[in-house]
Amino acid sequence: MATNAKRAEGTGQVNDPSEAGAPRGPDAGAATPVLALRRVSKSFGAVQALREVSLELFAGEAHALAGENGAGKSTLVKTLSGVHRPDGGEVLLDGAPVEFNGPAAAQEAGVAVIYQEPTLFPDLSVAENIFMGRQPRARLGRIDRRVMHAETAELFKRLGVALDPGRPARGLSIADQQLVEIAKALSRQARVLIMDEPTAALSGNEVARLFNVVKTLREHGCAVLFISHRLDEIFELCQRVTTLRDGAWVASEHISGVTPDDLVRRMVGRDLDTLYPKQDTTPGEVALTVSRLTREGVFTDISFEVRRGEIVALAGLVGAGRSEVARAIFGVDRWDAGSVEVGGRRLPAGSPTAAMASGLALVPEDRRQQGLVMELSIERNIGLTGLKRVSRGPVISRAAEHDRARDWAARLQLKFTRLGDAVNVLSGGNQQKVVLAKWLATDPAVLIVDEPTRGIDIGTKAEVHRLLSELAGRGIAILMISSDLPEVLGMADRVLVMHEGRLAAEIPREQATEESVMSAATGRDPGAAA
Amino acid sequence: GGGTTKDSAQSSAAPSQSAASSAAADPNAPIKQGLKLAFLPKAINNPYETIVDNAGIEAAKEFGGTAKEVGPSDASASSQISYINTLTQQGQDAILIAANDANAVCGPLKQARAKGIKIVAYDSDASKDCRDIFINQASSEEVGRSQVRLLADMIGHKGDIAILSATANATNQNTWIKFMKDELTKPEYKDMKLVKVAYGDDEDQKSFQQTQGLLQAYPNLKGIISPTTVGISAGARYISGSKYKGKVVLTGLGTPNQMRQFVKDDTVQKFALWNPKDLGYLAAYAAAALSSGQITGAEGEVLKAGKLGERTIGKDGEIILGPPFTFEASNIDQFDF
Amino acid sequence: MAPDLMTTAETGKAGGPAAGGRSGIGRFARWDVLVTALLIAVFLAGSAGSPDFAGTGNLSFALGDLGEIALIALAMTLLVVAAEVDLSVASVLGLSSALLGSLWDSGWAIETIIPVVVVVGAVCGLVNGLLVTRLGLPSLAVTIGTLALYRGLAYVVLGEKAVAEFPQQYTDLVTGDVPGTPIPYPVALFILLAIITGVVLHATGVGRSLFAIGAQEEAAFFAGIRVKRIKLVLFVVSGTMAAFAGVIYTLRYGSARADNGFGVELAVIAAVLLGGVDFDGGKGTLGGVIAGVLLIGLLRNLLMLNDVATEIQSIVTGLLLIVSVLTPRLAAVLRQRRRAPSSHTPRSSTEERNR
Amino acid sequence: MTAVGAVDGAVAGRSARGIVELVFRARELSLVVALTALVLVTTAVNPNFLSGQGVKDIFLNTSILALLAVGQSLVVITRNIDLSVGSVVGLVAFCTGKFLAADPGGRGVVVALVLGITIGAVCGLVNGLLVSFLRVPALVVTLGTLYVIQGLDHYIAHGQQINAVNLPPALLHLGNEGVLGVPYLPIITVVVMLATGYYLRSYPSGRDFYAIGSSPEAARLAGVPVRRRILAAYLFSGALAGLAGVLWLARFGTVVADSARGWELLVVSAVVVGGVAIVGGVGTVYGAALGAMLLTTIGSALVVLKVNSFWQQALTGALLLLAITVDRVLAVRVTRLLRRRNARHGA
Ligand SMILES: Nc1ncnc2c1ncn2[C@@H]1O[C@H](COP(=O)(O)OP(=O)(O)OP(=O)(O)O)[C@@H](O)[C@H]1O
Ligand SMILES: Nc1ncnc2c1ncn2[C@@H]1O[C@H](COP(=O)(O)OP(=O)(O)OP(=O)(O)O)[C@@H](O)[C@H]1O
Ligand SMILES: [Mg+2]
Ligand SMILES: [Mg+2]
Repeated sequence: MATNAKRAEGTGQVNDPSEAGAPRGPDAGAATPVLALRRVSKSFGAVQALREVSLELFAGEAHALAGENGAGKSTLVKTLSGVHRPDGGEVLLDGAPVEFNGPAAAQEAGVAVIYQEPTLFPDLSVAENIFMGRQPRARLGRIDRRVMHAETAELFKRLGVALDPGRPARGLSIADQQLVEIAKALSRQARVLIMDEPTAALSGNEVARLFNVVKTLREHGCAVLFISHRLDEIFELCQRVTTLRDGAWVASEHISGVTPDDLVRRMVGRDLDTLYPKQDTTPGEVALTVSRLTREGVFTDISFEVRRGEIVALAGLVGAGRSEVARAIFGVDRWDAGSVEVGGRRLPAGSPTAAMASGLALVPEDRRQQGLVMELSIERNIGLTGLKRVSRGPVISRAAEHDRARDWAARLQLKFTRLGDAVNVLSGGNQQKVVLAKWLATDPAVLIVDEPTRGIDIGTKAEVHRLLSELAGRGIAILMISSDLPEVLGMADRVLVMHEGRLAAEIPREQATEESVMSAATGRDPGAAA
Repeated sequence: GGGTTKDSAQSSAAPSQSAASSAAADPNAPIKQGLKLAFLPKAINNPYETIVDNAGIEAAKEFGGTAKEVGPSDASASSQISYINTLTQQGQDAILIAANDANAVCGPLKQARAKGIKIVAYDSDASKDCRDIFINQASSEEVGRSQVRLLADMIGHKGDIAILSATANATNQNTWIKFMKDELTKPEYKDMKLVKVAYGDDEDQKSFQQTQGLLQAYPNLKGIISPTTVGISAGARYISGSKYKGKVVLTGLGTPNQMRQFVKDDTVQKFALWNPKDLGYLAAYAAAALSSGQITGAEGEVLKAGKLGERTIGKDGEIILGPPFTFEASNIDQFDF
Repeated sequence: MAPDLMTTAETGKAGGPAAGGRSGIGRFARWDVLVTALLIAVFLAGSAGSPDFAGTGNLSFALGDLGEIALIALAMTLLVVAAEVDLSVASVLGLSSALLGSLWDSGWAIETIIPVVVVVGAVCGLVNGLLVTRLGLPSLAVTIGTLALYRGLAYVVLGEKAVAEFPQQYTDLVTGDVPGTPIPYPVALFILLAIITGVVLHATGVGRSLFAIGAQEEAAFFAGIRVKRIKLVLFVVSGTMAAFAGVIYTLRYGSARADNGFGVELAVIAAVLLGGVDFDGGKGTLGGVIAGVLLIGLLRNLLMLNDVATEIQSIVTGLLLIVSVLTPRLAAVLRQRRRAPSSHTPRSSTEERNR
Repeated sequence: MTAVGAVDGAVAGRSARGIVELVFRARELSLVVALTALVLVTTAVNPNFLSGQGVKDIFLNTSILALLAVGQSLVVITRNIDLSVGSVVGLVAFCTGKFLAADPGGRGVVVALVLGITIGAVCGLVNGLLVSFLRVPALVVTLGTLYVIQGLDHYIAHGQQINAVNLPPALLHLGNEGVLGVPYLPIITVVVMLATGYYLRSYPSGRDFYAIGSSPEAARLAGVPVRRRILAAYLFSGALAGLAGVLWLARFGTVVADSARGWELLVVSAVVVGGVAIVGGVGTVYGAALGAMLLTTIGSALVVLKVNSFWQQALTGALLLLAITVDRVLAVRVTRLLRRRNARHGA
């Protein structure tokens, strides 16, 4: 601990790793980095996203990039991949300066990227998505579809994905989209693989498979840059870690030399509260009753209750149907059978407006499509769920709207320049906070949160957890869907586990362990069923 | 019940009196110099109208006035309105109009007349009470009846016939068609049957396809009358390239330049038209005479129209240019318009 | 009218992030402001160039001529902001005109006819709306279909006929001026409706919802906004407005015909786009649209007064449309050059979309 | 377990793909069925409809619209639109006609084609540059160029008319004759359509158009040369409009400035009926061409069926609505089927 602290001091003051003699890669000294950034700066208008950041990636290493939301990680990735051009500094490929004038140039040079937000072609088949721009050719330059599908199937097998290469990408869940992105990057057989939060939507199984594949790649000499807000993943996969804070380089070091606490301190600049501060509350009366809810082909016969002051977690593997249940309860999707009651009153099927009126709120999993209107400003997004509340008569009061946004931005420690800025300039995590603010501002009786901390940094995560716990303390009933098992175990009073569209188990807090939840989620142990 | 219906409105409306007839004509007044005339055709890209208007513009030079042609690019009723308004604002001496819709142009024309602007309708008439004179290219009755006669002679007074018109509400077309139908009731046409009136909207391609449709739908069709320049040339073109050539007789109103080729290749034997240049010429002189006070538009007055000689104003302020002229292989090469 | 216009433009901060900074250039580069400036320029140039132009007689004509386009443009603005479009408006206008003529001809009382016609327009809008919201069809495709359908029905109703001779007191109502002012009744009506539309769009929850729906429909739905119902209502409003415009049109020209208003839809769309409403939805101001309508109308009037040929007018209108979208684009590029001389930052995903 | 899951998934997946493929085919298939039904019914009423002349007429009438639809579908697939095609046809038909009429002996078909296609391509280039490089919205730009080109056309024509007598006979021959009784026009259209369709399906650069329309952002990240492809789409659409203009001249012989006026919406209708999604990314040129054929055939059939001509337009509109409605309902059905046979829950 003492040595770590010392190193943190040492590196924290010096801004240039080369001068500070930052630790090198596995074959330090002789080897030149495959890809490197030297004193790169990048700003968007008034926001300086990167300031003189340097980074070196060596063949055969997995290198983690850590930092809070908005620290500049994604911007760094996009600079490496030629999406952004740096304002200053340079990108080095095999030690020589290069200028990628677009993503295509970086791909040519052997850099494969998984971006933070999946970007698929919804109308094209999964296989075409993976091979767009470099399809296998037959005679006369024609596309060889057979080979393309075969190669896709092969990739999916390696990743353990059960997707049909010929199906269109439209309608894939976020997790499946992420998996297709991963397959796409792997298929490039690149020298450098950059992954911006590839695991944010994945659960343990998929993550494990991904890591296996990445390890194999690394052993074959591929350089990997890995971004995640889950520190355990960083420690499991990576050899070195570089930390950014507010767009500036803080440290680059061997993973063996740091503890998670050190890393958090480098990222946040201070020590953190405990992550899962769920206080015990005595559950009140039933707030949400779901009985025999069925949506054909998606989930079947789901029944449970959530009481006031209770946090109930809905766990399960990716694709188990948790999000679909949430969407149906909130009325975004219709259900085929069953009923939903809030505060004793039955909800009509398929009406979010009615659900909201009865005190339901849903923080959806896909913030870019469902959570936010990306082109609207922060304050308008927050105001959108309470247009009546900020209106006097039919006319909206700008002042009320502004105040509402300002209060919630402060409570959630939102990092922004102006409340009038569009949310699409915010970093991923800060966008998530806006979604939370938008729904918390409706003062709900029942709050459903779907992956509330997906892509949120560790500092904010603690803040969100504190907030959820406080809300529960105030008597709000919370249904939390999360693929983050520690989060589920730490926060939930009760854990419901879904498996293939059915409720497989209900586990009280005392009995909830990693093993019990996972075994129910994988359908191995139906003994614990409710 | 209560409310304003067509009948109640008509009974209460006083018959509007033409403002022009109040002043007296002075047949010997000189034509004023520097008169400003404006031709407002159905649409400026109609080649036929262009010939008419250019002749009118030439005529204006003859009597020391200036004339211009303005107009919309589509032959719709409303698009002429803004032009009438603008011409009124500009203070023209006379507006010469080929009305797309007899009634729609009426309000603005009345406002123009209130400002002392003379209105001459040509080619296609506006309502009687909102223009001073209508220059009719030929007596409508004569056009209608002669077309039927022409066709009947060529098909031996026997068989199914059809009409290919312009737009469904073109005033002149509908008047002609009315007289054609009337002519057909005579006993000598008892073996001829009008099976269809089709509308090609004065669009080349549409008229082309309408002809095609007619010939397919009515296999026994013997003859087609197309009393519009666009229609007859489109129809002739279809027939000349199809198996119907030589089997179906086409006639109507067309310009010699358009039809020359089809007369030469025997698709069409005869068709008729007046001289569009004379129409423009006469209209320009009528406008000048009105503006100079030589005539007022009352029945019986005499219009002195330069090289065309004199024309007497008929009923409802109509002046007739003359009988239509029939073109055929023997004479077509003498004309160039 | 001008001050009213400016405030509407001002309130429309919904112009969004792209409009961005409050700096001089940023402000100027906004479409609606630019169009308003152009409008003023045209007006000044017109008054200087020809004495007839600024006369009340001429302006009254010019405004009267714009009446129907302006009315339909109000409803169209709401639709386009919500990322939908109604191309069938001109056909609804024609259908309402034909129906009016046919019923009048068969002896109905005009007091009965007008409500009937307007209701038929609403039904036309409802059909559009149901097809779009219930079946989830793209409105561009649906309304191209109903464009043909409604125009066809207009011909079925009235055929080749043109019905005229409408009662004096009603034709006077649409051609006459509000007593004591040079403002024609339709223009007065338009001003009233424009104020209502402006308030709804820019100052109420419904307006906010429209922008949200236009920018990101799914997110708006997740926020509890009744997306389908709002869209349905918008289509009904659009149909109603078009039918009402049809009544005014018919009475003003004193002629009911099936082909009335042919092609007006493109003029309306042109005005709306010229006014800076993004066809992708989510962006635009009513002030800009009004300025766009006036600009097109006055410019045409000015060109006509100066005997500029129709074809040149058409070229000018086209160039105006192109320039109106090009200028802010170029201004933005210039601004970026100035700020960061070395970089050509690719724009964010939302700006990337081309339509 | 993984293996079992994967196998299950593959089995369920294959049938799912089968359905998806079927729907894509179904669009063209249903068009063919509709077309056949229409022709059969019409022929039953009036056998003349399917006579040699009748069939020839259908194909001749369709050719030009189908050619424009092929060009337009490429643009629409990239999530753009080209409203200026009608104006381009008018401009090209008139200008080429005027040029040829000036010296009918010396200037032949090849010169006409080169000139026409060049004018069209230049118009397409302007549209394409504005849309792709200056990134202004396609609808606004092409509405603008629609007006500009139309104005230019009218300015050049100014009430003149090109008459068939003044045109080289070889050109008129091209428009109205054929080889072995098959007219040249449909041959040209079919060749262009097949070549375009094959290219779009089987070549990587062809797939780029779909990628761009499906998600422009993803296309950029995948290294697709977005701007160049969009430019190419407009260039192609413009060039085909130019070709269509020359063919128009060849077929009709007599032209004024108004050729193909107002056709922009007709072309877009054909494309939409043909199953090209107006929001891009989906559709084939075969569908678009079939859509064009259906629309023209409806027009001809209604005349032959002696349907009151006033009903024609209304029916055309209703059929367009029917086409997109059926399409949509089918698509929804398939999505539901896919959901029920979800690979993960499969078996
Ligand atoms: N296109 C853009 N325009 C304007 N500002 C931007 C843009 N992209 C990023 N930013 C800003 O740059 C900063 C860094 O953002 P970046 O996305 O790199 O953060 P991050 O470290 O990836 O965060 P997260 O963990 O939340 O994904 C943020 O303040 C963000 O608001
Ligand atoms: N629109 C859709 N069309 C077809 N299938 C869908 C659609 N949305 C989701 N699915 C499928 O339904 C299943 C359940 O997805 P859901 O998103 O509810 O899972 P989840 O348990 O919330 O997991 P996660 O959110 O982590 O992906 C998945 O297999 C997914 O692929
Ligand atoms: Mg990020
Ligand atoms: Mg989920």
